[in-house]
Amino acid sequence: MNTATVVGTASMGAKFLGALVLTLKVLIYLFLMVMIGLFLMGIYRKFTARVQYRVGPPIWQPYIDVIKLLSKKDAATKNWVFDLGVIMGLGGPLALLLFLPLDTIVGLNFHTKGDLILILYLAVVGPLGFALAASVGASPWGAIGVGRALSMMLGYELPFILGLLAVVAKDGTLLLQKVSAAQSMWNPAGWHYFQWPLILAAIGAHIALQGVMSEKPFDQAIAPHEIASGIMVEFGGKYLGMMLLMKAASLMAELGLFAVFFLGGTTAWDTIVKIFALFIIAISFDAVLGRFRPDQAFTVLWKWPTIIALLGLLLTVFA
Amino acid sequence: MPIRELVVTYDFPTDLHLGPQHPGIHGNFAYILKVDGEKIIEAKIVPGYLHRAFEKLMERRTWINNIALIPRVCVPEPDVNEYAFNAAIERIAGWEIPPRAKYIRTVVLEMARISAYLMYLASMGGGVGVYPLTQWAFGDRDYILDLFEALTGARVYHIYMIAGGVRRDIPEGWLDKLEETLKYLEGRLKEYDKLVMNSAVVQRRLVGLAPITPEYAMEHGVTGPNLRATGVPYDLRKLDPYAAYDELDFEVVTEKDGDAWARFMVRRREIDQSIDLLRQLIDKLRKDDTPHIHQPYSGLAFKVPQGEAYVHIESTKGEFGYYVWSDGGFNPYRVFVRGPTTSHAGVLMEDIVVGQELADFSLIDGSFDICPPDLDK
Amino acid sequence: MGMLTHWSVLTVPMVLVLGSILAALFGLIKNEKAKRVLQMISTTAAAAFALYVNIALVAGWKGVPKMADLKPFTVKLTETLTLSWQYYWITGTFAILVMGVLMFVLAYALETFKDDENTTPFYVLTPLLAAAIYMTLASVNLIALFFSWELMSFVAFLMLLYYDRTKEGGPWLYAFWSGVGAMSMIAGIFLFYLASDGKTGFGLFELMQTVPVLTIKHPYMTLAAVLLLGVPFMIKASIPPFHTWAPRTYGSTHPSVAAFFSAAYSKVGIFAMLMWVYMFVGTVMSGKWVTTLGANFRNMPTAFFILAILLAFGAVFTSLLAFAQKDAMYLLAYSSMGQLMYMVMALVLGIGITVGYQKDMNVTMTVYTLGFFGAIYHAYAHGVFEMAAYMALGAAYKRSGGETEFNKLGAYAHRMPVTFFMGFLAMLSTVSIPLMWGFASKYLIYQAALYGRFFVLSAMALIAGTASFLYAFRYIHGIWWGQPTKGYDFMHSVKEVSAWGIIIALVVMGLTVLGGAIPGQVLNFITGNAVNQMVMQSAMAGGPLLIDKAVYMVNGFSILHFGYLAILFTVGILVALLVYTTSGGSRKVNLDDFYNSAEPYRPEWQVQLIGAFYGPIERVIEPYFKVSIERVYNWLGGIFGWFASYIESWNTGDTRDYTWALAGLIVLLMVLWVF
Amino acid sequence: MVEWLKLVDKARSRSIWMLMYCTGCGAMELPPAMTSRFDMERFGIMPMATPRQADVILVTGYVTKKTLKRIIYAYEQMPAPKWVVSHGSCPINGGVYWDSHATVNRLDLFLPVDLYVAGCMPRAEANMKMFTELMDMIAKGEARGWEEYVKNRDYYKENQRKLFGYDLVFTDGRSAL
Amino acid sequence: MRVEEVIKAIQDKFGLEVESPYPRRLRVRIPAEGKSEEERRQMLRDLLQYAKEIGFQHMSFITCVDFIKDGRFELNYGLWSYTIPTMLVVKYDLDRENPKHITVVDIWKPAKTWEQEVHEMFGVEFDGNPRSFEPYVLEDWDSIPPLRKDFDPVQYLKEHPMQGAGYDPLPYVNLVEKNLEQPTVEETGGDEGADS
Repeated sequence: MNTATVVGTASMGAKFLGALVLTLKVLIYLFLMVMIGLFLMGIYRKFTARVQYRVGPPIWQPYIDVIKLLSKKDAATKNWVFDLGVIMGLGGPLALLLFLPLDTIVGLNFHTKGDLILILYLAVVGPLGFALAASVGASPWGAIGVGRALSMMLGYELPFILGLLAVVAKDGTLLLQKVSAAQSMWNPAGWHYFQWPLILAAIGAHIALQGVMSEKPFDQAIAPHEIASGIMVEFGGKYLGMMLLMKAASLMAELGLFAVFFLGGTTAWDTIVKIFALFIIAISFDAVLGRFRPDQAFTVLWKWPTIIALLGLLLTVFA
Repeated sequence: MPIRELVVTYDFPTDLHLGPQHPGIHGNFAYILKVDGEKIIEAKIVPGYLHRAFEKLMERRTWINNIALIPRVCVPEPDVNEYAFNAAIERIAGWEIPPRAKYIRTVVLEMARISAYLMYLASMGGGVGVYPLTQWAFGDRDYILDLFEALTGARVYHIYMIAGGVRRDIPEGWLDKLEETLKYLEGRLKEYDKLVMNSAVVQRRLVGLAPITPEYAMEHGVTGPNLRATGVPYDLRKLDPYAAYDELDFEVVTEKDGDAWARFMVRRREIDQSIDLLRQLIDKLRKDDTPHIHQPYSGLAFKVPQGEAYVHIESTKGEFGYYVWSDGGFNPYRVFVRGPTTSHAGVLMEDIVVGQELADFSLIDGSFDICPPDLDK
Repeated sequence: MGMLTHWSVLTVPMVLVLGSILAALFGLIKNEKAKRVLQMISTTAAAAFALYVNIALVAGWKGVPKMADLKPFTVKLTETLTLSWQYYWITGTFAILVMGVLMFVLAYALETFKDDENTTPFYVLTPLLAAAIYMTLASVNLIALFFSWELMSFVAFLMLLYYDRTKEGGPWLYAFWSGVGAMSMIAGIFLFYLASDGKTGFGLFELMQTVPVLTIKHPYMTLAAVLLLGVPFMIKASIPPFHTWAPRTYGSTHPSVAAFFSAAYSKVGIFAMLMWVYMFVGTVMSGKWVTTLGANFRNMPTAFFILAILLAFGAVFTSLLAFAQKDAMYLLAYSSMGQLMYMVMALVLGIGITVGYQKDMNVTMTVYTLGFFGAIYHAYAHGVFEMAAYMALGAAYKRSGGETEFNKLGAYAHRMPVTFFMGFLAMLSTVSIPLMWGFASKYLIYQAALYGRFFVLSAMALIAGTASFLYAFRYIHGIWWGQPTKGYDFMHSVKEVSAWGIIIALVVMGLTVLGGAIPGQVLNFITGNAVNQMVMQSAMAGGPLLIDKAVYMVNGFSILHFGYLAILFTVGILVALLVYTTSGGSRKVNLDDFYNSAEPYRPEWQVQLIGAFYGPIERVIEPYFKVSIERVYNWLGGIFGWFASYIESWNTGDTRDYTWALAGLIVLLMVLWVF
Repeated sequence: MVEWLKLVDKARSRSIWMLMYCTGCGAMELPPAMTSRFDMERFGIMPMATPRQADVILVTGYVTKKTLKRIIYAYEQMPAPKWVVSHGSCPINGGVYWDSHATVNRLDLFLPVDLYVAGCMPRAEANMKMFTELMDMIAKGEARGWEEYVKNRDYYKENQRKLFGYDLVFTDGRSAL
Repeated sequence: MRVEEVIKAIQDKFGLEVESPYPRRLRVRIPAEGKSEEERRQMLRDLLQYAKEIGFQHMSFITCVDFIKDGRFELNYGLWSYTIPTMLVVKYDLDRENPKHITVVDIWKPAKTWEQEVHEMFGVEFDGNPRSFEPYVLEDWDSIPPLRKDFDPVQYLKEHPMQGAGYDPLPYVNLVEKNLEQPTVEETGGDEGADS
């Protein structure tokens, strides 16, 4: 609708300037989101350390880790397609972030274009990129890791989608902007999370969210004891750094999506606050729970969260 | 014509190396697995990464030198080696050690048992993913290492028992500190139970994992807590009492169905049993004041009369024994170290792992408490 | 270009037949290489001409007369029974796809045929099959449809018979099901003839008008006729419950044959289903059936809603089956079955909703044509990416010496990068990654489902999409990456595809991205004047606008301005590239230097993990696959044991017997006519 | 471009990732250093599962011939700025197993060792001191062991060939597809 | 079943004299003279089978001692019974030059790893147990089995300088000869030596 405003009818120079400002805004926005994501991971390590009776690293430890990893001299790669996979892996979530309402932080309005189907299929690009890289890495452990990550994806995708579709059923629209418009920003009563038929869908999706973010008890993909950190087996220096950045970006994206759909995240700041709240809840589960076996996790995910979310959906549609 | 619907077996095994450097392996040990996707078809052990040929080195050292060497055989529980070797020398030479030395040796053995079992809880916590259990267990284990340091001067390799008794008597106030630590540990163990007992994830992962029957266990040379987990009350401290165990009264801890959860619970309840034994020993030590050592020899080189003796005791891993041959010289003629992992890893693991999931391999390996150094020696 | 004036429907088939005759003649040349190249050139040229003509007709380019004034071709058997073929808009749309796939498959075939395989039958029969398909698409009355349908099945059966790679009875299963289809089509046509007591003709479009009238007169007979007529269409489009033949047939042939079959030949089933759904709508919405089958179940006739749910379940089940397969051909077979079910579900959604709203008469049901055009666009997407996946597999098949099992392939991409990228983009499109053709088409289908308020249905469709992600990775890891299962020395002998193959691969890759980058324009081009034709016919029938092109352009793709998507997607990739270039260096490492728990690699180990790494969830979902339709058929087959053995003995594998059967059917027809 | 910043050495020192490989008996004192009492993670030190992700490899105690081959293989799989720390006296002169036919008495003939830690099994406090010492060396840029291995690679390879009797080459050219 | 009954049972069945040097310890030796190699092996296997029937449930170990002076390997089979509870050690002598022997892995499963170890450390071949010929603990071993008395590790290190730290290890002092001058326990008369 408003593509015209960007590529205005003004002279060539103004148009070029507009494009430059836009790219700068986009770069700043992505940088900010990744920084907040890394900050979240810093809180995660501090939180789990304190649960485990120890001091734990400083909160800015992930920034140091990323700098160290990106400055490694000769990370091993098998084939240029390995690098392509990693670039695609990081590019996916970054592109996804542009469609979330978080981008009002720098005054962009791409999020008006984002709708649920695009978000769901853009979220797949990141894992697919790293899956390709792990496959090129040709280590059997890498293949098992990817196999588990994809099985888990099949596992948590069903309840998560059912939950989101319940919201789409209630608001009758796929556009994120309209969904957040249908909810109030700060008053919990206005959030979909606490409205009657939707609370079931929200609970189902919330359990699945634990799998989406691959926190325990559904973190089979990188289970160190069983498959030596699965997918990340062949990722050295800068490839591991880019994977950390991807983890940070997708953390913001997944939690942002959930916040928009169930907690009414409209502008950037309130969504970030809600993301923090969701993150604290998630890591408190992660700190104390164990890890299911892949088939147990799949059965658990396709049983209780799916039933609850389906109930929520059916009640919304028919009641 | 096979209906090509869901093909679950691929008859295309892959050679997977749970090799020396793998977070799922406890210690420097390796398995070569033939795997079909995540199902294990066949397993073979590859030992020898920690082989230092102890038995050859012991023949080249005098009796007293060996006592400095043998704690390094089994790292998680070094005192087991010291006791067995010294008991064998005393049995060949026919020396009778004073009761106080017996009590002190039993205290050291029971404390080593608690520290080894805490390490077991830590490794099981890591396998299931409950990392707080790992952190807490290792953290609390350090209190016992501090007690060892106060008693013997070293945290892990104590070199405290020598032929005829123990090197030093118990320092002042040590028994009170021991009592205090035991009370602290009991409080902490309740926290562990909250973390593990009613956690659905841990129950689902461990209950029913690799169950074994008593006949299967004895046929495959399974000893120690793994055997007691199958339901038979066989504990060498009761059947073949050594040190001061015949003077202590305790019940042999057993579980019923012999799966990973039963093995976990046997060890968890044996920590309580050790705490109770230590309390009895503290009372006995406070009343007894005989000398801490009977040393019928002078200097560091003494001869042991010609003869042979086999002493085996109940270590946390299983039956741990020393068979010592002496030809009357200053050096032992031949020493054979009987480690429990030789049967556990070589015979049991290769047989029980077939058909299990790869995700459970590290848990099964941990639940049997496989400790590679006493296989490689 | 004088001769262009007297164009007729038969021009394209004639050219194709000419191409195949040429290929047959070239078959006699002794020098194998020259023979193959000549055959390829002749048939590809014919296919290219056919493609050009169809595109020109649809787009209305100068060199070709208007679509309407193409002379129809009619054969008069008796005064009432005439076979007539005519070119109209739906023929053009599907013909472009079929001829396009034909051209690429024929051009790429040299890369997929091993040296010892005989290519002559392929080059002779494929153009014939394409010609038969063209005739089916152009047939305007049932008798013509039946004749070209049988011709098509017969040629396809011959191809399957000749290229039976795994000897698992694929062709015979296909023959059996084609026979069933033929018989039920005969019965359907016979009943129609009875219901309309011979007066009306059998034009497909006429039927759409006459069927409602017939239902009122003879409700049971017409319904039976339509259902019987539907059976062969469902078989061809491999819709449950008639889908069991497809995996074994596609899986046991040569990759190039399977490429043409699943990419183009199955689209005839989709065309037929499209026609059939119109007829079925006619019966369901009129006469006695309105209350039962036609009862409006959430703005959709109940019969269609049940069919849509059945198809959604079918899509999920086939996708779950696909990732558990041991053989790449079977994986692609199940994957294409899943995609076909998507299309028919979209078709049913599109048509169903249109009719549902027609009853309300208040809303011009233009907005819900998303499903209808989503189906057509997904047919194109599937045509392109399935062909690409099979071609890439074919190239690996030739270089691996005839292997298609995952256990025997691996690490071919190191030696064949361009072919890998063709397969990779095909898989990206299967998984419907944004900016791919698959995404644009599925985007339409999901909108149809979601705006039609079928939430459980779209949830199942999304799960089938996620399951497609699993088998896409298995295809990529099994064939192209991972460790070579035949050892490193063998891999040094593998060479990249020839220059000609690379050109085709690049073009095909361009196609998979073209459909996703500018979807609105491509869909408009393919179904260019579709709207006018549809509008014209429905206006005659007095109904409101059936389809309004502007609507799908506005609603379909406009919500998500695909230009935006392309820019933002590249911005994300560029930022990632920026991070990649500014960070530290990297060193190339050999293939046997991988993490093996610090155990140095030794050649006698087999370290390619391609067994059941989805094993855990396969074991979880296996119990739910106990009840399967195939087992029901086999059980039925067992019961008619004597009948089956009789057919077995009758099927001497000699083509002459089959022609006798055909002749017998035609005689039966003649008898009917007289009676 | 990132290389010359002083920040990088600081970052490398504050985020050392240790290869989770207990080669000898010294590994018994690493878990207390990792867990709640001594907690090395507050310095940013984390045990990592595979050599690709690790920066430092700890040779904890005696080195048998069989283990040394795997240590060298893991060392060569690690990305560039990597360091080797050897625990106890066994890797220096054989220690208590000086006369054993299975152990290798001197490690630095085969791998460039950056730091030695005293103690026949160094205590947990000694491990913490080792980590802080390693962090200072890296911050000041003194830990140059990996350049040593690159510069006179044939010296190390020659020693390894003499020890094992065959060339320790882990990947022959055949797999360079 | 009591210890005495076990001793009587073995004496009756096999005519072997069972001695009990320490509480809960029994020793029996398969006699070397008078019987052919085959008969002794059969007696050994029968004895191990019979022990399994009368209540010995656990094979604790199989080990070997190299008596180089009288040129024989002495194999010790350690069986433990939880029910009696006692340990029976069966001794079997082998000629040192060509130590060929039969396996007992079909009677006792744990014998697999013990025989593998004895084969690698002493060179005793157990025919019938293929796994015992595989390398167990040593890798690329190029000398005589290491636990034999005539193998000198320091000499081995001299031949492999790289392993022996690249320089001549401490001069080897044969402690046995050196100790001859040490005052024996009897002369020093007990305690006062303790603190010297």
